[in-house]
Amino acid sequence: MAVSGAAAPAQLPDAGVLAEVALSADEYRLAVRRLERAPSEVELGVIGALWSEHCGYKTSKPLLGRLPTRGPGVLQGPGENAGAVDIGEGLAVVFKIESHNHPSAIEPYQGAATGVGGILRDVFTMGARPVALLDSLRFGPHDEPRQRWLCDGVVAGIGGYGNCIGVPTVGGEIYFDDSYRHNCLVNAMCVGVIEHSRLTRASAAGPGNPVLLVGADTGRDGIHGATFASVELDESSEERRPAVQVGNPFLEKCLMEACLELAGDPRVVAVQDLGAAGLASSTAELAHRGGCGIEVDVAQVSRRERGMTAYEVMLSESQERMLLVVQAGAEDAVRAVFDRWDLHSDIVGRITDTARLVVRDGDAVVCDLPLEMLIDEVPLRHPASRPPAATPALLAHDPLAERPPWPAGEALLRLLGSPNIGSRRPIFRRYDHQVGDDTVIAPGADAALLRIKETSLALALTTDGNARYGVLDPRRGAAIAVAEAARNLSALGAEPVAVTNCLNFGNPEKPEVFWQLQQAVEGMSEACEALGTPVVSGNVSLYNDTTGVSIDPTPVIGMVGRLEDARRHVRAALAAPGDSVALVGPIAAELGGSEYQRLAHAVNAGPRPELDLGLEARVQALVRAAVAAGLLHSAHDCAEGGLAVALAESAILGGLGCRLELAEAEASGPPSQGAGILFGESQSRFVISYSGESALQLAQLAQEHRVPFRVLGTVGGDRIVIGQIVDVSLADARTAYDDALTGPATATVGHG
Amino acid sequence: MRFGIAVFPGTWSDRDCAHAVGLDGHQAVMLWHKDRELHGVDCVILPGGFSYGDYLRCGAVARFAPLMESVADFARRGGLVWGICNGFQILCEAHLLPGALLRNASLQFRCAPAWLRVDTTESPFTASCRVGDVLQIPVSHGEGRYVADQATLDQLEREERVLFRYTRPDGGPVGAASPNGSLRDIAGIVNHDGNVLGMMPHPERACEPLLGSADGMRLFRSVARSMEREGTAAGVG
Amino acid sequence: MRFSSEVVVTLRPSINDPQGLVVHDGLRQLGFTGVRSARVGKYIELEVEAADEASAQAVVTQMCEKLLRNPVIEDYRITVRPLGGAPSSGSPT
Amino acid sequence: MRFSSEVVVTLRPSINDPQGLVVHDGLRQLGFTGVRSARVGKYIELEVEAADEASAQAVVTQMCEKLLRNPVIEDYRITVRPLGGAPSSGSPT
Ligand SMILES: Nc1ncnc2c1ncn2[C@@H]1O[C@H](COP(=O)(O)OP(=O)(O)O)[C@@H](O)[C@H]1O
Ligand SMILES: [Mg+2]
Repeated sequence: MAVSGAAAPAQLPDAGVLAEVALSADEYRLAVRRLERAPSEVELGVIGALWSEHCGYKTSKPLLGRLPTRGPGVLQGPGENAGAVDIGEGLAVVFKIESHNHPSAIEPYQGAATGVGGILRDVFTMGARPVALLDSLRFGPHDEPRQRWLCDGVVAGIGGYGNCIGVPTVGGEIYFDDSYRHNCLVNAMCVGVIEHSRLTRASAAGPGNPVLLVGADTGRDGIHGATFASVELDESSEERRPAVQVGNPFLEKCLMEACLELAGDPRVVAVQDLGAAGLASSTAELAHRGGCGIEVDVAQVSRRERGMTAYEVMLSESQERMLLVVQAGAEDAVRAVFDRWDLHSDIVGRITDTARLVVRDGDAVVCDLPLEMLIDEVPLRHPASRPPAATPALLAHDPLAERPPWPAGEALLRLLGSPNIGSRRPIFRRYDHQVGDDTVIAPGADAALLRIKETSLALALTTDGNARYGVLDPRRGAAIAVAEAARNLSALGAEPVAVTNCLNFGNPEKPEVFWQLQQAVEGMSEACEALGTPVVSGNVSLYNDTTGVSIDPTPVIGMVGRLEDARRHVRAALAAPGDSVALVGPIAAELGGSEYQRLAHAVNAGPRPELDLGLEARVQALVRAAVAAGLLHSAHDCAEGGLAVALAESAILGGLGCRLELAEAEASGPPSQGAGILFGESQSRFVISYSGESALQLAQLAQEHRVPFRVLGTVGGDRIVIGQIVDVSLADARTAYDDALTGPATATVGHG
Repeated sequence: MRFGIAVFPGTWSDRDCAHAVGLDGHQAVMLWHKDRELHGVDCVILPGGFSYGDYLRCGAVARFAPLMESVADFARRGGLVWGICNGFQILCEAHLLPGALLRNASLQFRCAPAWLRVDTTESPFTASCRVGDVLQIPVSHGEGRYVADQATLDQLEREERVLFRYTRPDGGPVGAASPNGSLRDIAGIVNHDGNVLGMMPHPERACEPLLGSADGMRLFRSVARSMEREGTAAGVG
Repeated sequence: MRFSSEVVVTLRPSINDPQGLVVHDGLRQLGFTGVRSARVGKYIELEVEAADEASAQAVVTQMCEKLLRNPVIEDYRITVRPLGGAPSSGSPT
Repeated sequence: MRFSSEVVVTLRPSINDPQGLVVHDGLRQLGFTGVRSARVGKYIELEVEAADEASAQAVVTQMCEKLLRNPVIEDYRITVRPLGGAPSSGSPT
């Protein structure tokens, strides 16, 4: 077939053209060799998009193969729009996490909002009704007005989309750190539920079947968003930025309801959302998954703007659009469903048996490419790998040798008031976290808990990923992220089931960054294997760099857990005066990578916390068993701020004080020994409370699980007292905690 | 009894309301915005959500839906109409209730527990409550600041048409803890005839102890009981 | 004929305008100490087909009365001009 | 001197305007079939103290650049007039 607009094969397009589609000269030559001709303009755009890091995973694909993706309950692993896992009663949970870092850095509200819109589509594309959203955020230092402005815009955007569409935002996390000053991270996770029989795949079939494009008209939004996310930001990014995508959650709500009406309908062969690289990637992936070909006519695509070229229509990232393959003859019936929701639909093409992507613009063929080339033959990159030169010096640092600047009580209050620890209420109260009428445990606890109506089941949900450990050891850091996520689920009594992940890293062409990426995937894999939680979906966001500086390696873990009986859960809050308080897990003094170290010494150095995955699994099993047996009144895992902060949080949440003994914190040792015991972030630990009657049984359970178990003291009073070294009033602790994110210097500065 | 639940494009608490209604074995009948048929329901709920995206003004477009003509008619004939959140906004836009709901004073969306003091029980919506009861029912809205002119506010109070006010958990004045800055802490009002209620908080989210509160159930029970007492709204639906 | 119309919808002066207050404070914080007050409203740009300017003006007025403003809290102002031409103003409220 | 300034902030033409779409559809459903397009923006009314009209215009322009409009997606237009006087227009973007 003659493709119009093709250049002469011999010459290389000028550098500007290649840069626009983010192809290297070698990659361009490879394409020419493969096609035995020069690609047309449209073809070049399509190749650039599909061979981009964002769509083609050209750097990360070889690494992702390492992830454990199989397990007894896994119905759908990576490769589809989202992963799916069996949760019993004929139901599946469908979930995925995705980044919208680059767009959010440029326009925080719309960037975050469209990130939420995109991840919702990934879930309802599979036929599942979204039941929850979570958001994992990273910004620069909280006391800088620009960072607060960004954060405020991102939070408003997430709420703006989620609240409007009516899916509750039930969890997430937020950290402030220098590392993200020029590259904020905005990761959104969506969780849906569906009957197995209605699970829809994005795999085309049936040559001759029509292809329907449904939803918003196509505009010049975000053209080259995919390639944009695959290069570093620099000063000129403001200029090169694609027309910012503005989300329309109202339209997506209608689209979602219409798609859910059609879920499981045999007349619908396949459904694929339009995300990065718009029609180009969605048509190619849809057809290729089913081993088919596809032919589309851009002239049939409804447009928002006049004068759009075929190139622009194929690469537009206009939001709220869906592609459906429908059984021939059923077009009208399927379109009637969309009509009822006042959604526009166009028949834009049909499935073929050619294994090619053919794009017409009316009569002219403007693109004719083999799908294999676009998807299976993505030229992979194998960058050099090398640990950062600074690492040995960092690890040699002895955090316990530093002199603590504050007495322990004051340190505790400062930690509670840290923007990385204090109450997240100022954020989550801006999210509807209840719509759907399933939220048993709202944000503010270790994990969210959602009951599933008409069953006894509940889902526990969390996202986690502390990058500070990863700076010291990316492998261990990623493993800790998995362990901590699982710990948060176990804290409620839920059984961790499966994982989604977002790998947020710098420019992988730097050997140090690629090494971090390799290590992190390795660590994540080890932990997922040890804890029995396969990875069923994920996303990779590389090139989080500005002017050559990379973010800290930030793998974010989204985890889903299952609770057999929704009523059998515990919360983090201390529950009754007179209860005993105990620590499950080891006592150690590990300050490397801790929040205490950041606040007290403004460094991140020394050995990262140890992680014994076997112990981790046993500790969590013990807590789940204790919850199931009804032995606990509260459970809370120890995370940032260590044991003392975990105790204080349980006290604040419960409105009850406690009086505890912790001899190790008072014993003599290196200068920061006490701080290390109180605030060190040793892994595999929970603070629990329970009534006297359960004491014996608990101690026995701990022994059976071969887990250290240590009674610390009792609940009661209005102070938090730890031996002779901590004595703070509950009121002071609460004030510090509550005001951590609202303190002075509220940023009204900025645009919008 | 049968509760009709309006579904506009952008409505989302329709499903939650249907679930709440079903807890006591009542029937939920979904009413599509393009239809005019009310299917003989006893009470129409206009549920929460962002009808038409709440673009321009909340409820501004929804009030013109064909269904709303039937609902207005139903209300005029004495039928029970219960606007929750977006439903309250729609009722104000449709002038079935006085006043308007503006952006929260904080300019931020608020999803949080709220406490409502019941100010009158001379209403089918609160018949099973006692005056002064404090109900824990959550709010979830960005535009819930109730405003009306002085004369209207005075009239509402005089005619005991303020059903709910935001308070503290102990029933004391809410002050700066108001979720939205409503004038006179108004959370819910009825029309002159008492058969049309608009309230910003979400009773359908407070119908099961597992979800944190069952106080909202008392409103559904009030409606059911008063309907039983009066016989079904045969002459109305 | 094609007309372009601009509608400005503002909160009645008696209605508290927290958004305006935030803009006011924000501007002052940025050092714009000369700002005395700020109020925020809506701006709607319409393209309408009408026989002449007077009927364009009339139809946009009706749009405002029916949908674009809420009479309980808002006022409005309309400008209409033939596409490519000069504005003509009117303030019916 | 006291000036009254009106700022209109609109979405760039290529930016998607969901609000405008709903207003458009809403108007058509109400029978205003002559409406061809609708776009929604913001309107900000300011009172500023300035030495003369030119400096009032300059300072409001700065306010737009620094706070009132989002340069990534919005354009703006300014009108300034002495309080009680006649308008003077300028479109710096
Ligand atoms: N870090 C990862 N771990 C596991 N699976 C991943 C990861 N990154 C991407 N994937 C999988 O690769 C596929 C393509 O991802 P993506 O391009 O983000 O999908 P979409 O275009 O639907 O948003 C998905 O099935 C996704 O789950
Ligand atoms: Mg997808």
